[in-house]
Amino acid sequence: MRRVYLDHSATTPVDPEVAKLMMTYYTEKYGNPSSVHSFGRDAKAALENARESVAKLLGAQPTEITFTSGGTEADNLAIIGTAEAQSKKGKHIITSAVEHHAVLETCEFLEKNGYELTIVPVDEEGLIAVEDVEKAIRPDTILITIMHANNEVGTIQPIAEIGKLARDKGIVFHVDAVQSFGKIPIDVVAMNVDLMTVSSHKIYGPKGVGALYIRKGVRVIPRIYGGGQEKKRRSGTENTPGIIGFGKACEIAAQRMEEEAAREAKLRDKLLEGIMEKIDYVKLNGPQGEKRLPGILNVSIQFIEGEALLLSLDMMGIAASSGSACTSGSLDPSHVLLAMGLTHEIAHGSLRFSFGRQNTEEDVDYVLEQLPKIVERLRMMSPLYDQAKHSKCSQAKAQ
Amino acid sequence: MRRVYLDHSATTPVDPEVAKLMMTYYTEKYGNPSSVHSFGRDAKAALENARESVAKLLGAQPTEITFTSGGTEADNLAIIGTAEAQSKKGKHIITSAVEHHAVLETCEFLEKNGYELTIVPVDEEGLIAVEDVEKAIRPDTILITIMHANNEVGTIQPIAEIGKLARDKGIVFHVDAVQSFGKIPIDVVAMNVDLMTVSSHKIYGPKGVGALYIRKGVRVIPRIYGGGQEKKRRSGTENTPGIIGFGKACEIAAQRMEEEAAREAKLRDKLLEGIMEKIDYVKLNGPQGEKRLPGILNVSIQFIEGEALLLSLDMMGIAASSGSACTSGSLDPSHVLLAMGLTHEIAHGSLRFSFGRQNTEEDVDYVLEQLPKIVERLRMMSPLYDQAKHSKCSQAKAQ
Amino acid sequence: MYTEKVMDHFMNPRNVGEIENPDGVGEVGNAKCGDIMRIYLDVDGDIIKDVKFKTFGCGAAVATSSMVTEMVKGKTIEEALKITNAAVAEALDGLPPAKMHCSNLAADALHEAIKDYHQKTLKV
Ligand SMILES: Cc1ncc(COP(=O)(O)O)c(C=O)c1O
Ligand SMILES: Cc1ncc(COP(=O)(O)O)c(C=O)c1O
Ligand code: FES
Ligand code: FES
Repeated sequence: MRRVYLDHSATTPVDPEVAKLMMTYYTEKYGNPSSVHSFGRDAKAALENARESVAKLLGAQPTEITFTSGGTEADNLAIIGTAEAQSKKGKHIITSAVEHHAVLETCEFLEKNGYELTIVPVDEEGLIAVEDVEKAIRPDTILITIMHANNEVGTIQPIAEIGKLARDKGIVFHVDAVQSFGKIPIDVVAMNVDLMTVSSHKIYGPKGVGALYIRKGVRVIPRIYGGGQEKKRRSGTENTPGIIGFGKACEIAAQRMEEEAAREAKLRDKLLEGIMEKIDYVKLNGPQGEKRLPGILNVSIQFIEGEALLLSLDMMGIAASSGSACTSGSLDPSHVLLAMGLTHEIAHGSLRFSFGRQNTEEDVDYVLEQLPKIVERLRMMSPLYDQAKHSKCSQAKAQ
Repeated sequence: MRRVYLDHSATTPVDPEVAKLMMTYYTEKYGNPSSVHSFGRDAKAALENARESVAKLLGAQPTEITFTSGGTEADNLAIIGTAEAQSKKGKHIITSAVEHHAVLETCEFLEKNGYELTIVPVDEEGLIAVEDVEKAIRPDTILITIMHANNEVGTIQPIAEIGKLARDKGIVFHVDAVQSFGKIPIDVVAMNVDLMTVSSHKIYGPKGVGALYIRKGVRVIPRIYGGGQEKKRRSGTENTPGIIGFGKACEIAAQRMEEEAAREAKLRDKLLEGIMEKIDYVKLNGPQGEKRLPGILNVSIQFIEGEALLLSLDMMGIAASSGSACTSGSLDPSHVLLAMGLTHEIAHGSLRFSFGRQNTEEDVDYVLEQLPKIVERLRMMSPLYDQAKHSKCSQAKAQ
Repeated sequence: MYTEKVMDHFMNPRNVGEIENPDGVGEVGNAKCGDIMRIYLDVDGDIIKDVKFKTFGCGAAVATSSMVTEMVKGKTIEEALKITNAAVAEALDGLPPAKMHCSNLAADALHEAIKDYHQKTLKV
């Protein structure tokens, strides 16, 4: 059976070149970078080399990069670390309704511990209004944390404008750029960012590695204490092979970004057009065109439930994801789709296809061949579809 | 040139079988374990399989294992997580003078934040007296954190006895077992342990992976918030390839432990004997025999400084480590050696050789061939050695 | 995640559809995830002669619907009333812990349908 992986926003395969490089550091150059001997020095040099590659893709200086175990840890370090560093100044934090759980849950943890939270809304395309952020600012606001691009619908936020606002008011500005990093250009300086989270496994690097950009002069209280690695910002024996793999993945991403973005956008548009043509009662979630990531397509297929769709697609070898409550193990469907004003039912039937380097036109053709059949089968079972069809018929008759 | 790696307590190479398995999960079975589709399910199954392997080597249940990014993070989670969970009950913590920085610095962080610390001493072999722990217990003691085996000198602490004490008094007991795990038998139940830290890169697994054993019913406040992975104890996309590698490393360690311990102990003893025979003014640090890890040898070579020794050994292809202040970047030499009563000078000249699977008798012969020459050369430069020789001569004359 | 039996009932659900002029209809919505299930009964004497379902829900919801229809077909009303959520889950060789509430959906819809049948027959 054909296997089509369309879940690159969840995670990507490791690039073969990256994997090969990592192997060397697992089995041959395995020294601890803190060690004085040549094994240690080799590891240390490669580690610093990787730091440069990550910095370069952000427009940052290598000394401004702190490696972590992933995007989630970097988000926690940025948010709690800033809250603790600034708690004398104030305890008010601004974030948005469509952040990743790594940001939202962390903010809510702080809320339970005496901080105050303002969550700015989004419009029906998932977009934050700069004015809403401005209005939310108070004298005791110490942190604004807004994501660059959304992981479910791909909406790109007006980061530079929000950054300017924050900089003018002297408020620390953190950006979760896990989804945009390596996919679209980033320049932390032009974007007025103080802290930025990135993650390796979304850009064909290994899982379990991420980084936090900490602008020179910005203070963040560490979360992990020990041997004082990463300039005391994050202790623990460095995951050198992982970090080196991440660095390599950044180099490759830098080379391929422009071409790949165009290629994926074309595949995405082809898939969207095909779905719209072949299936009725479908809604595109998120904006069209420039304001979204090239590789993400999110649609709601009405009257059916996301997990049922995913399982059926999976039986045909197609891997996608959904914002349905039934897939998340939580009680509510995607908070992102709800924040965009979708009803529970429509949010339930959401499907996210996220493209990656190995995807081809044939993959899209295959999905367009399978998906309509699956939708038909599931709608046959759905009590909601009947109703809709009947009301449509009666509407038609009434005209 | 021959290369002899004798720094396995700092880190180990990844076992080739482990590395091979990881490759599969980097490049083929790369799904996110939270995903519904087959890529995700494959990853999830392998992840849970690894959890079983880790649990087995500890005598624990799989549900009691929480994966982290390493030993340091696990120590932080155990210590801060317990402190926060128990802060209503009390704020007193007991630890020892010879803990790893991941424990000591974390305890000191808590001390700065309103907790109180009692640091129990060790004897000249690095051993903690159970009575000292008992004496340190107060009504408001909420946590005892003591390492199983020391990373610098290899001393094994009386964990089961301390555990019994803690259990009787209802105090949470955390054990940093990073150095002993996979090297000597561990049974968390028999040892009365509530929390235990282990790390992958010390047992031929990958760096950047560790685990915390959390006994069923023991509450630990999480440190990283987000997607709710690891039963909400530790959020963040799981480092599946790393964790799977760790699991495999545990399986291999379980198979080889007994034989390998005996083999390394023999190599260690051969090296010690050779050094004692060929070099004067040498002191063994740590206990002899049963009360130490099989693979660690720590000696102080008087009148010379550790970093100079390490660099010279490195020139001859030999990788070791030292408790010298000059290697650590801090002002003081090893806190462990100082706690054992060594003077600054003697601690400075300490050398740790830590053995691993690839080491052979020939490696030991090679060190015994090179080390005396290096020591002689460095002592020629040392003003202290002259004095010692002279005083010895005059002593001899005086007799 | 799901057992083979769950996947079988999900991919090849038994008794999907509607019954015209049913003797009983039960509809439940799951407060937890907002899903909906409808069960139709055709009763002859005291025997459930035919049963059909329609479900808007996850794989487990579809599979439990399918399973419950299979379990009650040919049974008496009294026997059908004895079918519990746990029995449905068990018949599918178990459900993931997070999905146990989906089995409630199926048994509840059945019980609603029987209630509806009783009300209708009482009226006659
Ligand atoms: C927007 C966003 N932030 C944070 C994360 C968390 O990063 P990680 O998976 O490296 O923990 C993710 C991915 O899961 C994400 O998409
Ligand atoms: C005793 C001890 N505890 C904790 C650690 C820290 O573990 P990790 O290197 O996985 O962060 C180490 C090793 O560095 C250690 O030897
Ligand atoms: S119907 Fe939502 S979890 Fe089953
Ligand atoms: S003598 Fe140079 S650091 Fe110690």
